[in-house]
Amino acid sequence: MSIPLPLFIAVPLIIAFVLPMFGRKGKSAATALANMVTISLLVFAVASIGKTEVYEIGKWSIPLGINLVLDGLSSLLLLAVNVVAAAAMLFSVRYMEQYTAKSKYLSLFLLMVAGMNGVILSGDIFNLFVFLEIASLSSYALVGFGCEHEELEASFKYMVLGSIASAFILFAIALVYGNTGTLNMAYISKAIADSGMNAGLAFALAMFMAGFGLKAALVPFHAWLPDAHPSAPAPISAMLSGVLIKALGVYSLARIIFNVFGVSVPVGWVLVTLGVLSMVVGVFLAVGQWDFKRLLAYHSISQMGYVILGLGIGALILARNGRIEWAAMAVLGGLFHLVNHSVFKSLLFLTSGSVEMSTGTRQLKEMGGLGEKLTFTRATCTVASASIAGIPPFNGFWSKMILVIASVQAGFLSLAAVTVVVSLVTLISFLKVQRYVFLGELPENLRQTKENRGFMLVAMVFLAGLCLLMGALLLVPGLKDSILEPAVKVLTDGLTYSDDIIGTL
Amino acid sequence: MKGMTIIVKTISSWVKMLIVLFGIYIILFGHLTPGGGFAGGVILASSYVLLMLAFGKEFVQKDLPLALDSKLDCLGALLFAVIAVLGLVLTDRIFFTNYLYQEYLPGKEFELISAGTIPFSNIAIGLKVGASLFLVIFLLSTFRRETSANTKE
Amino acid sequence: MYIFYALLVFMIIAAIIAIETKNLLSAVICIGALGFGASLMFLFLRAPDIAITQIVVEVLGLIILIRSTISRDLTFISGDKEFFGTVVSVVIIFVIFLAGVKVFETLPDFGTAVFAQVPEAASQTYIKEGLQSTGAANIVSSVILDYRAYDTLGEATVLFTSIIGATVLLRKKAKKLLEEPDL
Amino acid sequence: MPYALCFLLFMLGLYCAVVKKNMVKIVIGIMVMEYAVNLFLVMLGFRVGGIAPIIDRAQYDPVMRQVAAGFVSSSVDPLPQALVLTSIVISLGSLALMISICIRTYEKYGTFDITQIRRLKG
Repeated sequence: MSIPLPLFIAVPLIIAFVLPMFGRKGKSAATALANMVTISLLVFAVASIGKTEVYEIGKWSIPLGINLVLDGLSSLLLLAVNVVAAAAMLFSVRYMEQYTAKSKYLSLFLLMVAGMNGVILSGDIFNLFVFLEIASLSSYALVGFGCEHEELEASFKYMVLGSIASAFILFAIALVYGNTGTLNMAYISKAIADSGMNAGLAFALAMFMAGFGLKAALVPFHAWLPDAHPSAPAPISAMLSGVLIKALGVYSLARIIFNVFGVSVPVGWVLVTLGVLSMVVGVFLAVGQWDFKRLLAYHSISQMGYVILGLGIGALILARNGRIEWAAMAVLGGLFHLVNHSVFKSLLFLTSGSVEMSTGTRQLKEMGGLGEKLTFTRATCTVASASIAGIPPFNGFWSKMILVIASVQAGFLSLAAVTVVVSLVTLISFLKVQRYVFLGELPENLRQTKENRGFMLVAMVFLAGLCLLMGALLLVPGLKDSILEPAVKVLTDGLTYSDDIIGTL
Repeated sequence: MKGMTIIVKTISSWVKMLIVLFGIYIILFGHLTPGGGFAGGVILASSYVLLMLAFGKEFVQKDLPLALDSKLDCLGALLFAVIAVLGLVLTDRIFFTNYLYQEYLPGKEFELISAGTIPFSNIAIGLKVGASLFLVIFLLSTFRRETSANTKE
Repeated sequence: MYIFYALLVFMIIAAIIAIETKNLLSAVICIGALGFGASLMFLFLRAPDIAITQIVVEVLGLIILIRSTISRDLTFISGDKEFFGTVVSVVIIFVIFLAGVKVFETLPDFGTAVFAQVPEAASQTYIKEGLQSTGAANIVSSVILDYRAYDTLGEATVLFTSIIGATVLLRKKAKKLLEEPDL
Repeated sequence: MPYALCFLLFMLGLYCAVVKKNMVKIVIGIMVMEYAVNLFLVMLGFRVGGIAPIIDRAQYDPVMRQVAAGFVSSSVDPLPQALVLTSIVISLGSLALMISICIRTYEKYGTFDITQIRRLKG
């Protein structure tokens, strides 16, 4: 039986509206309810794999009403979002006992998930903006959740840049409406294909790229991320770094460029440049960090560069009418790395949260020798570090390998070299983490450290297991054909998106 | 803060009723005339804000306790979402369809009860917006007082 | 038509004063003027719904700004010292502006609505069939609560999110020990 | 031309949000940007000599269930107006959240000047 698409949004929304009424007495009931929601969303996401569906809200046919679109790309992103959300929510059960107002936290968390699901499923550009705002506003509040000096400062910075990004996106939407007279993405795409690009649309595209680039923290626009992501509570850092920048930034950017405006050579070069800049700048800033979470945040910038690089190479090949298999290879690398990154980066943030909760510090220099105290955390952290550095059996290796192969195939040998070098620097940086956190001498004040087990451990082991097993997504043909290939096909097919959607009427 | 002078207090307690009535009118007739749930909700909130400015915070607290206000906020949002989800249940699994119009509530054009779910959505939004905006203004104002009390100590 | 130019110029002047004045209170009052200018503009653009909403939102927004921020800090702010950074930003913004001005030539002229030139535009249908298919005589109402009601659910959720966010950020005590009961 | 003036307003807001060092000023800049976008959207739907998209009894034929042709040919575009209503609410919500971050920060640092609010490096 198929699941009605609005449930992806309606279920978390309704529960989020109910949760604040629970107050402090019903805290455990609220926690249980919120966990049930995220787990059932995960079940919905798994059940919707391999389906394509266009759902028209309120019986109005497009372009009169708003439609929800489930295709390969959106089901891949839904899967990533809801896997990480389920793990982070499970982690929050104990971790968020350090803070007050837990039921409001749960409500904001669910609102963020609903916002992301709404962005991913929406087929209407203004509706995408509205849900993007829901996810952004809840993330601003969650970054400042601790109400300490740094957290408020980071939250303000994030909110200012985020609001500017939103204003840019809305202005671009207005320009597109002024040129095409419609808001439905399929119809916009059709109108652009009919009339061709003009200066107004090109400017709108530039504004979209600036706006979504800010949300995705690509390098010239990355200033907020290294402050905001470490300041949030650990499960929220995992959500922000793991999926929020992807759902709001990369997914929307890819959808707009590939499916609505259509790829072109300059856009491809812009993407490749942004990708390389993010990779290199992010990783070199990360190496010098001594704050555990801040280091992870800089790596997020760097790893997002890989994703954008893959998409950019794909766009270049498509725009030059090159071989479609090569483009598909590059896009596959980008998307697969996106999913892998969401799993291992959220795992890394959860382990950093576990370490912080046990030791009370995030400074690498104050730790050491924790390997014997935090055995499980150490194991999961090692798995995640190996993944992000691209060591063979783990998932990060496969996606990086595909990216290297794709750039060699497309003739960008230098890009392939950059990819490998950045990967090596990443490895060095995570060796440093291992060295300072888990090896070496145990400081006197950390002798009493105890590991937090229970739900936190379940969440981390779940994600670590995924890190190990996700190579199968690529290697097992059945899984590859049902999960990754449809997503790649959505992007490489480009403008047929509009025909597909209008054709289903 | 104890509030303002007796003149302001007397006048604002009369004006408050007018503002509330105007807000309700704007909400109920939103589908026929300019206005609607959002504008009406803001007007409702502003009537309480007026009371708060004139009489001070304690007076408004008695009239509309904060806990009740935040419950009303959740309730309004929930009501609107439920109106939407009922579409999934009552009709052929269509989210947000106007299931009342022409089927359960006939009504003629230009009459108060005419546009199916639209007036009900307006009421839900008005409730939600009014409660939440008053809540946020109240919180922002009281927060200031607590901090200034802290600095005095 | 001149009324639009007059109002726009008024709004731009108000914005410049709001941005450049050193007195925060007058900056906020200028924002109020800007908002009322916008509200009048909406009225002349034949958008009474938005005019009403804009004016009430303006009042509440000003109350929020004045009550919670202005009386807090010094109302006078000292000048911005980073001259170089300011110049660079001004140049960049000016370049974007010049690039943007060209762009508006691609839009239909002001006063000849977009939807009138696109035959299959959704707005045509809203105007023609809005009343009989939703029953609301106010077409804007029928769009926000029926055709695009899903957006309105999103909008209500945005407001809900920001209120929950504000209550969370303004709570008295944020961190506690693990065993301590929630206050 | 009116569009260009509107864009100028947008850019003024951007300038204020990027350059100014006072938190309240930054908030004001973002508000100006949002006003400009709202105005731009509504201006896109305007017709010279148009009427508001609200039907009154005289323009509706209840027997044929049809709207008078005069209304159809002169009503302004209702869709951008609906979008702007949504976007005004969104700006109000983000204003409230931003102000609450501001005053909580003020409580911690005792100032609205962001050059003095610098605990985070870079």
